[in-house]
Amino acid sequence: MKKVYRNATEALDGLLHDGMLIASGGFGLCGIPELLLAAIRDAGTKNLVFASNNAGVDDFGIGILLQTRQVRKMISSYVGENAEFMRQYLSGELELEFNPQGTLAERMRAGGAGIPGFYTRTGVGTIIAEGKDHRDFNGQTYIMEEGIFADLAIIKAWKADETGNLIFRKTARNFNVPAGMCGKVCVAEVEEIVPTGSLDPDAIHLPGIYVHRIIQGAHEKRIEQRTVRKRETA
Amino acid sequence: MKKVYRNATEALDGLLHDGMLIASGGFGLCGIPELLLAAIRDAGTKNLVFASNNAGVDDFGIGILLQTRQVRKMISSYVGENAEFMRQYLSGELELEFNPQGTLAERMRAGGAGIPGFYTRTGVGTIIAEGKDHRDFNGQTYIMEEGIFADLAIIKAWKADETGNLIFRKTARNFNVPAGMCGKVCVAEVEEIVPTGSLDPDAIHLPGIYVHRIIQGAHEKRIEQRTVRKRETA
Amino acid sequence: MMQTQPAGWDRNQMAARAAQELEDGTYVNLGIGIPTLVSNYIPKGVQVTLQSENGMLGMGPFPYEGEEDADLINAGKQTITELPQTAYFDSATSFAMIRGGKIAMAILGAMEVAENGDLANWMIPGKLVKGMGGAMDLVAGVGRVVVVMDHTSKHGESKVLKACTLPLTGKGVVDRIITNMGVLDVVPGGLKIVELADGISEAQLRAATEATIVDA
Amino acid sequence: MMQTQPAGWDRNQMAARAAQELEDGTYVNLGIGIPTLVSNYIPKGVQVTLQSENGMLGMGPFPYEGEEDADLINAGKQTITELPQTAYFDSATSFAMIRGGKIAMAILGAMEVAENGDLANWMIPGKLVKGMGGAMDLVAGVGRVVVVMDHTSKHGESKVLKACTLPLTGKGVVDRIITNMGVLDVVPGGLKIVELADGISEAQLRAATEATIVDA
Repeated sequence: MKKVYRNATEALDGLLHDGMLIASGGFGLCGIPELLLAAIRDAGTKNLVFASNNAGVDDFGIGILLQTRQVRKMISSYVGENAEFMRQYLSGELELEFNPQGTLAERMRAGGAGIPGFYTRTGVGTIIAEGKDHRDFNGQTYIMEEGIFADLAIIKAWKADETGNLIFRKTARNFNVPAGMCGKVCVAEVEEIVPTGSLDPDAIHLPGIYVHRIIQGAHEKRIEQRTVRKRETA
Repeated sequence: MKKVYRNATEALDGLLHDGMLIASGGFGLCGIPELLLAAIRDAGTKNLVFASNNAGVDDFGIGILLQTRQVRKMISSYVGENAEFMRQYLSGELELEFNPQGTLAERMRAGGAGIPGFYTRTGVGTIIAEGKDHRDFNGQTYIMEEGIFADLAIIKAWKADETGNLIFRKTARNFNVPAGMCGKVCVAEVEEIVPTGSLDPDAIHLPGIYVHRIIQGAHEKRIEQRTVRKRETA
Repeated sequence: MMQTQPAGWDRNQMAARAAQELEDGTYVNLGIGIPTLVSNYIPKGVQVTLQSENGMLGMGPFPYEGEEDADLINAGKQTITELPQTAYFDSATSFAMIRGGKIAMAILGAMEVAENGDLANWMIPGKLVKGMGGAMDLVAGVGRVVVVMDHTSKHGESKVLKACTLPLTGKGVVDRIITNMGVLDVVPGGLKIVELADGISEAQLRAATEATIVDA
Repeated sequence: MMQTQPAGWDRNQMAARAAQELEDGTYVNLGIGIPTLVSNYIPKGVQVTLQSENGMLGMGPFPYEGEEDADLINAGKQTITELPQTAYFDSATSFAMIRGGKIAMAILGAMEVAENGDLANWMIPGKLVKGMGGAMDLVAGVGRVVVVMDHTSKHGESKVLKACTLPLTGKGVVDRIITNMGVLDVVPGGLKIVELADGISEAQLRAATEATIVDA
């Protein structure tokens, strides 16, 4: 079974359908599957539900799918960087389900781990807890959150081997691991595909069993907040 | 705060008390915290409850604490290698709580992740499910399992830096990560303590935040089943 | 009930038959005993990746003498080797992929199997109890469960039953049963004969089977 | 209610005061805004490791110009650097350590805080809603929550209240409040004054505080 595809469009062939739930990796614009998102825009798939920590910015990341009105609903923890998102949300064109960031990450991991529900203290006593099951453990109240089982996961890694073993770089790992775990099918875009055997087997971040299709591509890797300090002169 | 201690006895100083719950890493005799177990034997702490996948063999691993009658109860998935265990269990001297292996691993991770309960399909319809909460998700029945919150975690790693970042080697990683996560305090024994900055920050298996004390020592690393193949002669 | 025990397939033939179940490009978990032998019979052109639930994908063969590594064992605690595609992970991650349905198939041994797919393979009450290890997680989580077992006990009693008598490992979890006498599938209403072992007649298999056999 | 607004501490002085809360050898999470400034005032001899909830322990300062790395950002999406003790991990692992109580303290901003420790810092109904990010997990999971905020709104209304009016981030989660006017602790029955900011009298602080102030 060959996992390596030539480009994002071919890697998504047969996997897209209207109304599907897609889990996406990335935090802000860091480590987002930018090539796969562009291919989904080109495919024109509609009424998508995205589980993704953020919604990109107006012209990058999931933002490009908001411009084309392909997204019906977002499951996110923070969408503050996207003006178009706000416009569509406030006008009622877009549904939004806020999840605390850790709850969202754990819901994805849980889905990938065959766990349909788990208890957390996060959100107890807030609007997040409304309508959710409450239960006490050792005198503390917790709420139940459900695993996310996505139709498709799209993620971005640094390197892959040909069997789909992935490694990520620095904070670009973020949601890519839990998102990758929770998809029925997972497609990964990477900066470099290396021969099988060249990655350290002790240092694989997401084993190939989770990764069904891979593409190598050139990434823009846009920086959202460029903060620097001045070099002191000696 | 210095995390590096001179030996296992010093690293456990002030942490042991009768009747405590200890989570231990290791699978069979692979990756077990052999030096810390020996130090617990020497300390003579009694009525211990161990969450550990296995119970060692008669004269190695947790087995040495069975010989000295320091263990009141085991929470394990498989104890078939230990004859003394069987003797004490069948004579009623020792309590045993069987957990499916994946349930045990997830209970440890859950404890470390602040999750007091989660649902799993594992064990539904078996004696493992008796007395446990059942709940249906999407027409499937699941049971609730509880997180393990241990008083102490003892684990064995390959290398540590001075801040407690750990890396493991091959299949010796096993339960050491989830066990290390679920302890109020975690003590790690390693084969080598390396200077901070010499481990790849992208390849840390258990970040130092989980690891409170570290010792370096010489490990026997006993092999339980030596299986080999003959080298074909050319 | 006295009867001549029909032999049919031996252990290696059962393993070879089980190996026919393997699908190219999948991830598979092999239990201890006969299932371990399956790796010797993987058909040409079929690439499977073996998972070892103690924390490894891409399990290789036993090491050459003198190359054993205490840090590299399988779930049966045997020394093994790694392959180019090997990835290691911790036990929580290992069972996350098992419970999460990422393993296409498990091939496991059994003490008893029932016509409704119930499996008992971990405990005989009153005898020494060793534990279920990862078996309960595997049968609950993997896509397809194939059982490889002797059709009858040493005393000639059927181990393919209407209902299990031993404590269960999983309820309704078995998809296919491969015994020394043949291959049976769990289908609505009972078991369906898929194949007879060499030298075994359908009458012999039916006589040795307590479970309901339904016609296809 | 018209009154002269007493100034007290400025942003940097508040950050410096908050830095006094840091304990040697602990792991700490700093929120966006004034809390980020706290890292500039870590007392000598105190070693803390900063967690960034997007997947990093051991957060370093901003990079030198030209050394920005798109793969290395903090939870505020700002480019940062790593340190010798840095470890990276995924978001599920990051919040496992937060929810699991491994982070000793979080220093966070607030819109409102109440005398029972309730915190509101993520949402103003009817206005633009950006989301709670990781704040709800942090206040539910970390050992100690210190809030750094202005004592009053631009209109002079107290933000230290008997009860929050905005949707909560967490219930009964705040341990200590550091404002431009001083330091208050959440204790049974209300808030206790721990310290007054430079130039602030107890009477001024009491006048600017809606919450019940209890005597020590």
